[in-house]
Amino acid sequence: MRKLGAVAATGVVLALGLAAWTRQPPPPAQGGTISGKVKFTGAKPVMPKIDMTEEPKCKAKYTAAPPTDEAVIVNANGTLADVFVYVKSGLPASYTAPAPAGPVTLDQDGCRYHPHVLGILVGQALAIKNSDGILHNIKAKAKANRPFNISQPTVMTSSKTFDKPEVMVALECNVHGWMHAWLGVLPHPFFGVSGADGSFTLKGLPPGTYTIEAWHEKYGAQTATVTVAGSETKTADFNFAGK
Amino acid sequence: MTTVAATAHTTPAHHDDRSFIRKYIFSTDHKIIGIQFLFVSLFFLLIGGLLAMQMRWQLAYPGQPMPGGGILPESMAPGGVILPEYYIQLVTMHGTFMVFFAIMPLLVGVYANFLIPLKIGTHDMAFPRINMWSFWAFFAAGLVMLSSLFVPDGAARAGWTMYAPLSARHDYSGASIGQELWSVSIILVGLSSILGSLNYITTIINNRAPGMTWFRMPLSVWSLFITAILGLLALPVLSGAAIMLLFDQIIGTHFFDPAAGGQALLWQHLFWFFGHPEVYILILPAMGMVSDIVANGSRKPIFGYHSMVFAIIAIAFLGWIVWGHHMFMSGMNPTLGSSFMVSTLVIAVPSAVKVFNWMGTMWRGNIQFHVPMLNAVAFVAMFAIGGLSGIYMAATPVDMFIHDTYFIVAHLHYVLFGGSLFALFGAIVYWYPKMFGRMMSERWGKVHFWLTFVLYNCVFFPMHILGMGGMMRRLYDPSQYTFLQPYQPMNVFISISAFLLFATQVIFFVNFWWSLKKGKPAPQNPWNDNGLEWSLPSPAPHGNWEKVPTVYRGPYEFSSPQAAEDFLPQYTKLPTDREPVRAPVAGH
Amino acid sequence: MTHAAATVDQMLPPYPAERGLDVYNKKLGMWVFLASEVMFFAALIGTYVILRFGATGEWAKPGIVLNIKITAFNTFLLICSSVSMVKAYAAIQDGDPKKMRFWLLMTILGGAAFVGIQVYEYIHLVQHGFVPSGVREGSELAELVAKGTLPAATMGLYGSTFYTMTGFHGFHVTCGVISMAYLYFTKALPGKYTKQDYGGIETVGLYWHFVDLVWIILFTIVYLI
Amino acid sequence: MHWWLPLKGSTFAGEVDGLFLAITIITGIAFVLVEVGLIWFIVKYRQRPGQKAFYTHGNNRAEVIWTTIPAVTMVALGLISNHYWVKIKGRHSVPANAYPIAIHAKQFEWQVTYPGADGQLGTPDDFTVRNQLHVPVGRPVVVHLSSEDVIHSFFVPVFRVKQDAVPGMEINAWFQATVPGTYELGCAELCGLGHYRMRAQVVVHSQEDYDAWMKQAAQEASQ
Repeated sequence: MRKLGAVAATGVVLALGLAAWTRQPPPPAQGGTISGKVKFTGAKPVMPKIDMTEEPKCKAKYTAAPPTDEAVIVNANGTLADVFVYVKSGLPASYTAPAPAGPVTLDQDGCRYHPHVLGILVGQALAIKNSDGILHNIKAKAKANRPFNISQPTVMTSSKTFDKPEVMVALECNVHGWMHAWLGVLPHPFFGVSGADGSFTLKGLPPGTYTIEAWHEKYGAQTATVTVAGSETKTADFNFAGK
Repeated sequence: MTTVAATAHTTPAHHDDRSFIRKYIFSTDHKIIGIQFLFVSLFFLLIGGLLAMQMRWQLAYPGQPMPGGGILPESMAPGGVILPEYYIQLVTMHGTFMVFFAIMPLLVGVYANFLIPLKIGTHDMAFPRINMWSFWAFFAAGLVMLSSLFVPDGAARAGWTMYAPLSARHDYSGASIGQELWSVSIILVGLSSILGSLNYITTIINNRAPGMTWFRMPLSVWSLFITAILGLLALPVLSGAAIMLLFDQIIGTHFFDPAAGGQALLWQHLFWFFGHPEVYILILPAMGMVSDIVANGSRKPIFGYHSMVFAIIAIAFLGWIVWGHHMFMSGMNPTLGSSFMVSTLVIAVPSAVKVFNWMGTMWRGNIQFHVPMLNAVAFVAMFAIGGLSGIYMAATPVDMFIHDTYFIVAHLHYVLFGGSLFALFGAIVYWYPKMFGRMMSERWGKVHFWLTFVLYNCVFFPMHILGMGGMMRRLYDPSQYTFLQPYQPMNVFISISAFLLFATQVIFFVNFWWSLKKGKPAPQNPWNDNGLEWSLPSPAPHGNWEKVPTVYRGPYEFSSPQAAEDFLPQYTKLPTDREPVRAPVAGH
Repeated sequence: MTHAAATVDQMLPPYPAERGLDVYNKKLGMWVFLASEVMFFAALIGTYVILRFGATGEWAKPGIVLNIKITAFNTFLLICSSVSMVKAYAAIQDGDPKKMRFWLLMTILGGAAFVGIQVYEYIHLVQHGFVPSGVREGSELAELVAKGTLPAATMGLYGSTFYTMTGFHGFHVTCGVISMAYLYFTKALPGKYTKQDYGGIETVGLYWHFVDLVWIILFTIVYLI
Repeated sequence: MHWWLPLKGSTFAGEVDGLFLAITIITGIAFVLVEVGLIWFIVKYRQRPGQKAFYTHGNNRAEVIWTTIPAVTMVALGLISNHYWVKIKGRHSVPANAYPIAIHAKQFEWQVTYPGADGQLGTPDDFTVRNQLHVPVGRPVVVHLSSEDVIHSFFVPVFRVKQDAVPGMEINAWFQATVPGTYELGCAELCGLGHYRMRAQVVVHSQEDYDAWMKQAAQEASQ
């Protein structure tokens, strides 16, 4: 029985190897696309104001309106921003992600993280930038990855990478308790964050049936199943309800 | 170590055919072990000093690139600018290295090993092999601690007192392996000290030379004996606490984590139950050696020998019931605070007695200012300041203000640097001839002493003022507080003095190394002292005496009318002296 | 230890130094060492007492978590090994090395059995879900905690203190067994112990009785109350 | 920069400073005695050719004197200190009419919870402000200190008050501010890499100003 297993395993490895060897990697521009909108229904929650009196440098950056908490941002068109949408499962086992193009930047500006929600590839560099010139610390409360807690007392950039997929890694600054960011670490580039119009796009998907998940820091996660063939564009909308 | 090899036994008294490794590396000879401790702990003293210099740079010029800081990795000081997490590692490691790997081994590891058998008249320690293990456990501990600076996430960073739960949970401190290595290293230090202490105690109780009664022992031996008892009983508590801390860090126990039912103050109680006797471990041997040197320098018997002995014993006894004075502000029951305050104030009394007795010794003396004496007098003067400033924090209402401020930093450095380290500078010069057979340079010794004395006061005295201004300890950048900004010029002054003080120590180290090979060959008894060790050639040979000397009197018979010279060694038999009555040898 | 002392003796001529105590070095050294061991266990036991009586809420019930019967037998075994140690000591005092060897061997076996049973106990407890950090999720004990039979709040502390105290005691027993085995093979078997020279047996015996005493305290406070 | 202690900002600051001064006088006398004595002996009894030291092993009367004087002084100091200690930090020292404020320390911020209009904590009108401690002048304030994670220490130099905030414990510390103004509160116990930035503003208001501030802050917090 054990012998049979070993033979089978060898066979599978060989087959996979052969497949990988013969398969032409598809150019990323081709392939399917999933796009959609994240809608928001219900009462729009009021986010509390953040009092940045203790950091005059930061406070000075908000001349128009005082900064508010970023946990829920409902766009003018009734959509929800900062929702992390990604392919949770469904990619073929043979799929290999392209090498990351460059670092992903997380900027600390005005005592806030920009962006508030972001995604990154496994092994891709996260450039953590301090544009404020005052002390920030970045604590990554990772579980699958190695957690870290570093500080930036002045204008500077630090670099970190993540070895394992993890959705989501909570990032926070303990000097400014209101500063939170969320980082999704994935082994593939099929992720996006809903923007100011509440839309997202996942491009270049190989044909297949995918489970995609939309994650929001306050309203939790929702999933949808989408089948993509060729280079078609499919739509998947999500709907989060305010409480 | 090769230099030691070249000089330590230039004139072997009797044939010694052990191999190099047995002689100098895995040596069981108490003198070689003492010398091994000396070299290693002087190295760690240097490391501790280097760490302090980086801290002083940051405090004087916060956020500015440190000259030469560019060699430090990104995780410590990108572009030479010290990061807050590196700063608190510096704070932690400076304290740890200085307490556990510099002052404590210099006093106990070096001088208990070197002096006890020589001063009580025996061939070696009771358990030479255990003694060797004591050194190697210490050495391993030092390496582990040093390596922790270079592991991912850096070294331990919860202060040398390692207060839990900051130290117990990596998500609070941001450190990981470094924090665990600290615990491992401290467990090894504990093991080393326990092995050493049991050796010293057994040796002193059982292996004294004929005629060396308890009250003929030099005060250095008395203080080392009491220190060994403190070490024997205090270090296992630290080891136990460090083991629990390590378990909290690696196997998920919850001793010190209140989030899971543990108690944060438990660590402080365990740590300070060890920690306060430890404070006396760090000063008693210095007091003992200073007593020897002051009597020698004054050419006068020590004033009030018996009260000196009882003062040591009283300090050691009271040292066990004062640990709570580190915790007045910790939320401990205030009634306990009252009793700890009283015991703490009472412990000032034996310390005062000792200071007055040293002064009494100098009174109507014929004081010679050789380098050891200069350092010993500086010890008395500085220890007095350190002791007196301790009264402020013993008074609980005042402690409410100065606790965890630079006043404490000033106080502890007056005791540890002004006290222990000055005593050590004296002791190293004093017993150098008996270790290496050569004298250290007198002139450079004096230059080093005066520069150190002046600069040391420039560094640490202003810290009292900072503390009175309310400057907290372990601040990366005090200028973040508006009320501390006016004190910045003083921080700059302290830092510049500190850099000069550090540079001055180069003189000492060069003098030390240069004299190993080039120093004036030492006579048998260069200081005209009375101790048994001076009956041996310099350096003292392996096995010390062929036949141990007989002791006829106490160790401080200077200017005795019985002798023509101004000293009368313990081993000199005068016609009026009777042979000591020998008790039968015990047991097997 | 014995060996080290022997080195000294070869190196040094015997001399009639004035002795402080009528006890030879090795024995005095062991007493001194035991004083430090007392402090070590005092720290561990003191921690247990503080955590137990300072804990909010009910303390874990040893009767449910632990297998007391098997440990009671283990305790009996260790006490027996202390008795056999005394027998070995008495035998060599009487000048009967053969009898001494027998009883020393019995002591070693008793100690080894104690450690073996303790290892078995640990494996058993971990399988049940009792681990140093408290209760393992999804284990048998976790169900009891969920049912409220065992207090959730203090299980972590009980696991921490239980494994630390008994573990370090077990470590001490192991060290004792190793040193006795060493003495057995290097000294007892070659017949180096005589009526006049049995310091090694006496010294290791002191240690053994101490370890035994610590266990009786631990058994009482950790298992029984 | 002060060469002495900072502003006395609370009722017991004067007592603490007085004790500080008393200790300075006592230790000052001892300091002068020791250091001047040492210098005098160094100069007077320095080695001279042909001179021999006075051969003595000590003097019991001297020993008794310099054991007794420090002992009496220390015990007296202990009793005096204890008087103030019990008054300031004793278990029953918190005045009954003290105004309650809860401070929750967290890496690296002070979350100050005010009792709201009803003057009582634990009611729905409580509100929390970050890093700002506002207190009325001339009224005892009791701070209920707790900690989220590690040990922090609540330290307001002008009030001469310091108290560790220990996780798993709630500790009360009280003070009564006497001088209106703006001061600083700092963390005095190493609590991690942001320890040096764990500070807050302390504002001592007159009672009217305090009430006004409270009304406004409560309104802002409820938005």
